[in-house]
Amino acid sequence: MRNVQYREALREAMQEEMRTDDRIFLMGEEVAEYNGAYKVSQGMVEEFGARRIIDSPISETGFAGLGVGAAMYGLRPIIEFMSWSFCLVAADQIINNAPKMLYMSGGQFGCPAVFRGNNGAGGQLGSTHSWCVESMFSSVPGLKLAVPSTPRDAKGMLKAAIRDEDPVFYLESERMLGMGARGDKDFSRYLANGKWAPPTFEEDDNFVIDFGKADIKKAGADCTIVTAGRPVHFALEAAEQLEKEGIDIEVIDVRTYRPLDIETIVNSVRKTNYCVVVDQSWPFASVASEIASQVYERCFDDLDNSIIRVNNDDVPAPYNRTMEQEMLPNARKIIEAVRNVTYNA
Amino acid sequence: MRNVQYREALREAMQEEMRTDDRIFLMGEEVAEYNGAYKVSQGMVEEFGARRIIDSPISETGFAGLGVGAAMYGLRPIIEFMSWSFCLVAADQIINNAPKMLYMSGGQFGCPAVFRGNNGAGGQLGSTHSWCVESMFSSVPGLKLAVPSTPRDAKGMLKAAIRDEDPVFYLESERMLGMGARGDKDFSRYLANGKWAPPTFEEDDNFVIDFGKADIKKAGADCTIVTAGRPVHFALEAAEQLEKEGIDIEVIDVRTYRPLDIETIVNSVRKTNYCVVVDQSWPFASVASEIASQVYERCFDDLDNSIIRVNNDDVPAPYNRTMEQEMLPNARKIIEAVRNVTYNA
Amino acid sequence: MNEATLLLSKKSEKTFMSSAAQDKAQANQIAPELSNDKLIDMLKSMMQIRRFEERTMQSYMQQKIGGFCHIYIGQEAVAVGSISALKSDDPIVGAYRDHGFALARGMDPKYAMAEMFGKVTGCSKGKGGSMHFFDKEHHMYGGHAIVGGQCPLGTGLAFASQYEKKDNVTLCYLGDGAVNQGAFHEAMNLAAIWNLPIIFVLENNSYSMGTHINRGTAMANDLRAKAEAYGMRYAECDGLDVLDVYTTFKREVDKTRNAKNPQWERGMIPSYKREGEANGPCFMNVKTYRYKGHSMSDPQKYRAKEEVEAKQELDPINRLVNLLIEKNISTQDQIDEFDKAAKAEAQAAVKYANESPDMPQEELFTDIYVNPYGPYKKGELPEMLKGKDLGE
Amino acid sequence: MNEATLLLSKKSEKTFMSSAAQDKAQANQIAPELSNDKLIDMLKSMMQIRRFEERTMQSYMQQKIGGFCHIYIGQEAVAVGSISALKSDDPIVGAYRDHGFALARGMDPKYAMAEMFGKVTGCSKGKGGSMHFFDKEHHMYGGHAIVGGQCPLGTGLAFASQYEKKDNVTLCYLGDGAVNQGAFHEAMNLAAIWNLPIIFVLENNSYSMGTHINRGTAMANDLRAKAEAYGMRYAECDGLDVLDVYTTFKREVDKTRNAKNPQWERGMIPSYKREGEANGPCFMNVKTYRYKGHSMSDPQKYRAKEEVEAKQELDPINRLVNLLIEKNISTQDQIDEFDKAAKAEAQAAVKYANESPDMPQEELFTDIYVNPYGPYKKGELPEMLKGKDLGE
Ligand SMILES: Cc1ncc(C[n+]2csc(CCOP(=O)(O)OP(=O)(O)O)c2C)c(N)n1
Ligand SMILES: Cc1ncc(C[n+]2csc(CCOP(=O)(O)OP(=O)(O)O)c2C)c(N)n1
Ligand SMILES: [Mg+2]
Ligand SMILES: [Mg+2]
Repeated sequence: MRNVQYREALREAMQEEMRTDDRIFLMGEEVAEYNGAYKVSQGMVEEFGARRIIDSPISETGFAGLGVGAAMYGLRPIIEFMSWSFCLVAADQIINNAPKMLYMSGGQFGCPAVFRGNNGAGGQLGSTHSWCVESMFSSVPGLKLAVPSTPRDAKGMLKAAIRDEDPVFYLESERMLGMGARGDKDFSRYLANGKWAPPTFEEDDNFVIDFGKADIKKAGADCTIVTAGRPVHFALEAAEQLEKEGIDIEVIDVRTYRPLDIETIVNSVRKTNYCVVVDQSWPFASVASEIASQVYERCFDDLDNSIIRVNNDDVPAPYNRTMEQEMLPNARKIIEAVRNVTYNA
Repeated sequence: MRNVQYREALREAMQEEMRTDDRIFLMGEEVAEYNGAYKVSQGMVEEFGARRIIDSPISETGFAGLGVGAAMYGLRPIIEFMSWSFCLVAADQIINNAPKMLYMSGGQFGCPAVFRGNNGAGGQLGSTHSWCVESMFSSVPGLKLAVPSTPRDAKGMLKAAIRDEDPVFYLESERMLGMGARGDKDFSRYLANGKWAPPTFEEDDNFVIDFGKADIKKAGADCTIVTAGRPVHFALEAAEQLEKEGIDIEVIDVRTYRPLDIETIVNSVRKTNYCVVVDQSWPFASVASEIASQVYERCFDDLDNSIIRVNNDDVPAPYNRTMEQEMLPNARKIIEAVRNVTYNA
Repeated sequence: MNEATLLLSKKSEKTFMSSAAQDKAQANQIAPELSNDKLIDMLKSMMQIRRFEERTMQSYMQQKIGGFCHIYIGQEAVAVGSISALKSDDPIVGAYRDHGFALARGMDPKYAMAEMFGKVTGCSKGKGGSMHFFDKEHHMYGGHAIVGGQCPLGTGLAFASQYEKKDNVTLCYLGDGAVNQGAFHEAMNLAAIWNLPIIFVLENNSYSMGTHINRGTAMANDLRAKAEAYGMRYAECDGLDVLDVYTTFKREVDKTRNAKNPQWERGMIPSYKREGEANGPCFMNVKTYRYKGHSMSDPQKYRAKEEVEAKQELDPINRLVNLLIEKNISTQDQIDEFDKAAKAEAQAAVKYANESPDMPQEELFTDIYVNPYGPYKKGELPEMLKGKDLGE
Repeated sequence: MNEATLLLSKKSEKTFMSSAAQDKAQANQIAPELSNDKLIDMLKSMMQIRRFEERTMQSYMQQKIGGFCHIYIGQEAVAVGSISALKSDDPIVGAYRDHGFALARGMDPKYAMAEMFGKVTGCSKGKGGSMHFFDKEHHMYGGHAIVGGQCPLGTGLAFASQYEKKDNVTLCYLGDGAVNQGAFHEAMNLAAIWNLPIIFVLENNSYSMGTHINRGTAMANDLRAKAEAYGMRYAECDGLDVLDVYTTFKREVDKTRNAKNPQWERGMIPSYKREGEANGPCFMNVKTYRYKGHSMSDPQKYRAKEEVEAKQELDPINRLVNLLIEKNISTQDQIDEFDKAAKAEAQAAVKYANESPDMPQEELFTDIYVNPYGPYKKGELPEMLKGKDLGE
């Protein structure tokens, strides 16, 4: 196991795939000469040249649509959005074109492109820059949507995304890019067995994590927490504290909302009989609503209490530091939710 | 009660409001000289002139954003999208700007604009043109979202929308525009008491239907169907048939997803103990998921069975006529759902 | 069915060209690269489209076809002239008014008609409809229904062939209404800064639905300025004259074909000039006209009958017919034969479409993912492509 | 804090202008409309911004300020010169690099600083931050963080004042990176076809983050072509020379002020000319430079230190200082006083911000709806606007 930052894991995934497949290119704002606004693509233009690592102007509709067209032609574009919060200017290309092309063409032209970038609040960036796209976009058939939570997942799933023949929305997080190196709390205690960091190069350079497989980040008997992305860490933090209260949490990282591995979730809830769903987007018509609905449908007789959803507050993101933190899902809210849901246990 | 088409009801609402408030203007593609692509604004440029009824080029980002700016200034724009399916090219303006402006400006600049147009499948228009926006957009705090189902609601709620100081997404339906005149089945039997058509001019020209009030389109004791917009009619059709089987349906038209009148829904479910949610958008992370989740949360002990959601199939819209019908929610699917949900009654 | 717009011997007195048009036609030097066979192919191709579209209208009236249906009649010379100037593997992509360029590119009309009938034998298996014809064999990357949305796709195709170091040119068709969409401008700029091998083909029929171009588009009377804004080559041609279209495209396609991206060299800071690059992208303003309404449901109150009639006097098919007869390249009898064949083919397409099986229920869940999961299934290739070499 | 870029008597030997710059400054005719008082006001306003921004940087380093923070140093003449040419109720709107035009428009620095400190006393109550300054009293319709997104808003403001038959002119500021966004082009076209009273002010500092304008924008070396594409008046000025900015804006604002919409007359089919309309919208290319990084976190590897230094030689504040002294409009002593005042004001702003109460928890749910429901509450006006006449 290596000590690899989340951002490095993303970079390694792209590099390794690009070395073996010339059809892959990376395009986005500042990805080449600037080495990436968040240094994800650092050094890549040196290795692959300006033909394959391409600085684009601030024209998301243009270059996201270019990615769709290039993918139809047979290339394997990786399109970086500096932030998913900016992707609305390209919404028509990524929502109306990418996921529907295969269908509308009767199976002739697919869209094997990866759209990736930071999702959710960065840090005090204000309302337009700090929201999450998973709830809006995972509702669209034809695309796949992944929200990796650890350096290991970030690498293995991005490799899967690049190899996938379908359009993949890959949601990273500015707040996690430095994880694995910056001295952030890492949950290796829970994440044993290679759940945190990628294996060493020698071990297996080509490990790929398939889409549609939820990962039990921590096994537990008393209550299931279902989540993905950054909140996985809040859930683990909550689990750590709740352990002290004698509540043994199972943390399920769904990893991909589309496909959603509902079986793993349902099996867990059938075991624990309690469920909390944590999702970093706005609550209304969210991925949390979806998971809750599906769990109710499948586990109606297994649930010993109703499910509690922990979401971003139903407000635009404020700039103020404290209030931004207040608005986001966090360990405190999760702990409260678990206590409330299991009070009758 | 007058025999008024849904499209005429929309037009009357705009005309009446425009006559008393010069700040209101209507802008969109073909709204003036062409009399509206769907004749909603027929004759309006004659009455109000080219200053207030404005044909715009095919620049949704441009004119939707213009609407936001004009609203900040103090006007009351009505922005027509020929179809909500096209609005993605303007997504940034309507999702990142309109609903967040008041917040980001600390309460200084609101956005009293109405964005309106056809929502959902028209008739064989293919995948990019035939989807519903309610699930994606009602997730965003700062906007209000209405889906009127009858000529009466179309008129009274549009007047409310125009008067509202907040941005309103107003979702009409190409398939309902002719309702009330075209010999479509009307459900006046259920919709007595002025629930179908607007009152006569003499009676009350200025009736307004407030947002956030669900309407019990048909009262019933055995099972609650929660829905809005065009599927209200499918639900009523289903109710009519189920009556023959002795199942007495309560049809709740939520009318606005944001604000959502969950109380009326919850009260109904507490009475019937069964619930089916019908929504014309894709199932995943949909308004149906939201309503189901909220009902479970509030009525966990009242429900005698889990909820069934009836949605659009989880596929892009096909062109083929039969398959398009097959994909949409319809009376048959609702009847099945009700039978399945109440089988243990 | 109104067939009066096409020159046939039986109606020859009615369809003789106006003398102004005749002058123009005579002024045409038949391009040296154009063999007589190719001229006749172009005529046949235009006739094929015209007769096909007449059947489309008829079938629409009979409610065999649904949805929005945009008829190409009047614009035939644009698709035929431009595509005749391409290599067979040059990609094309365009808007929803796509019947013309699909047929001109070589799609068998029966698959086109079957598509509109919603049949599984259609080019897009009945899933796309009139606005979404696709044909992988013929490098036809689709009709696209969101105005302007095809422009970034076009740059993607051009980008890809340049990336692969192939010498293809992409044609990206768009209507005059699309010029007001941001997507068009972003695509133009990307094409310019990376010097992509693409021609943006403006099918300028003066109207977007009921809106005259001057009402919605600044500088509609001088569209060269739009190309200059991107330092892109500009050209224009008479879209009612297939020879003018062909020769203009031939010239510009050849220039565009060698477009190289200067920014492949790191650190390169490009400069630009108004007239664009000889070996770079191009914005082509093709002045054309649609005889029919915007779509099948358009009452056309925004233009005078006389305006339409005046344009019909310049009918592109009639003009080519006259020229071919005049230059003794063909005879009226021969032309009547071609027309009979075109009509027969259109009729056969309807028959094929009628007799084809409907889209089966299972197809609702196929072709959504290439690597499917859960409820989704992998789809079969459309009938049209079975056994075809798709170069994969 | 690097203060070397501002001319002060103690450092006068270091900050004397290069002779090239001096020539240019002397070439300036001081505009006749410009009273000495107004000149001095412009100087003070630029100094206010410079000193404010120095404190902003300092406070950012001290982590009092978070998020993205874009410093206006170097560009002061743009905001000050342009806004000095406006009537007090002319609307302005711009991008996230908004400190300069907020202050130039009259916002009290203490509310600006408090905003960045996330305090409830901030101009946007701590909800907007550095990128989202708003000031209703001063007709400042916000800084906006989505590149290009403010352009349609600008047309909306111009549309609205025209609709209301007022004679206002809207200034819509944008960075050179925004020129590649579709929103900009759609806004330009709408402004042109409806002849809206708006000036699109390109704050052309040659870089969008690390990308040189020529790499991302076709025709960057001849931006007049972008205006011509919309038949819009074009003008340019030296954004490092506040007098050139002022006089150019004065001229163009006056022309723009009378813009009438020809399409208010039904059936009117407009025509266009490349140079635009004397009484219509304008695209203004202001050549400026930012001394600091794109935002506080930019390592600036994309440009040479010498490039920055060369521009600093042309410092807009220094140039005005020299001119005022030379023309005996002011003295070095006076100028030092102004500077002292500017510094004191900036410091006071920090103090105010520091001492202000944090944004309280309840504010999370206010200002989301004007007509609130459920969990939402109506908000109070910001401190800044209390007791102000907002013309409502
Ligand atoms: C973004 C978007 N807005 C609106 C529409 C509706 N619409 C379809 S075609 C059309 C007119 C387009 O005119 P033009 O581009 O000139 O093409 P033509 O029909 O003349 O071929 C409009 C407004 C759409 N499809 N997409
Ligand atoms: C649509 C969008 N894409 C990307 C960004 C990220 N971003 C913020 S500022 C910026 C550079 C803008 O440069 P320019 O317009 O020249 O303005 P300047 O910073 O020079 O004032 C970028 C890429 C954004 N905010 N919005
Ligand atoms: Mg047109
Ligand atoms: Mg810049």
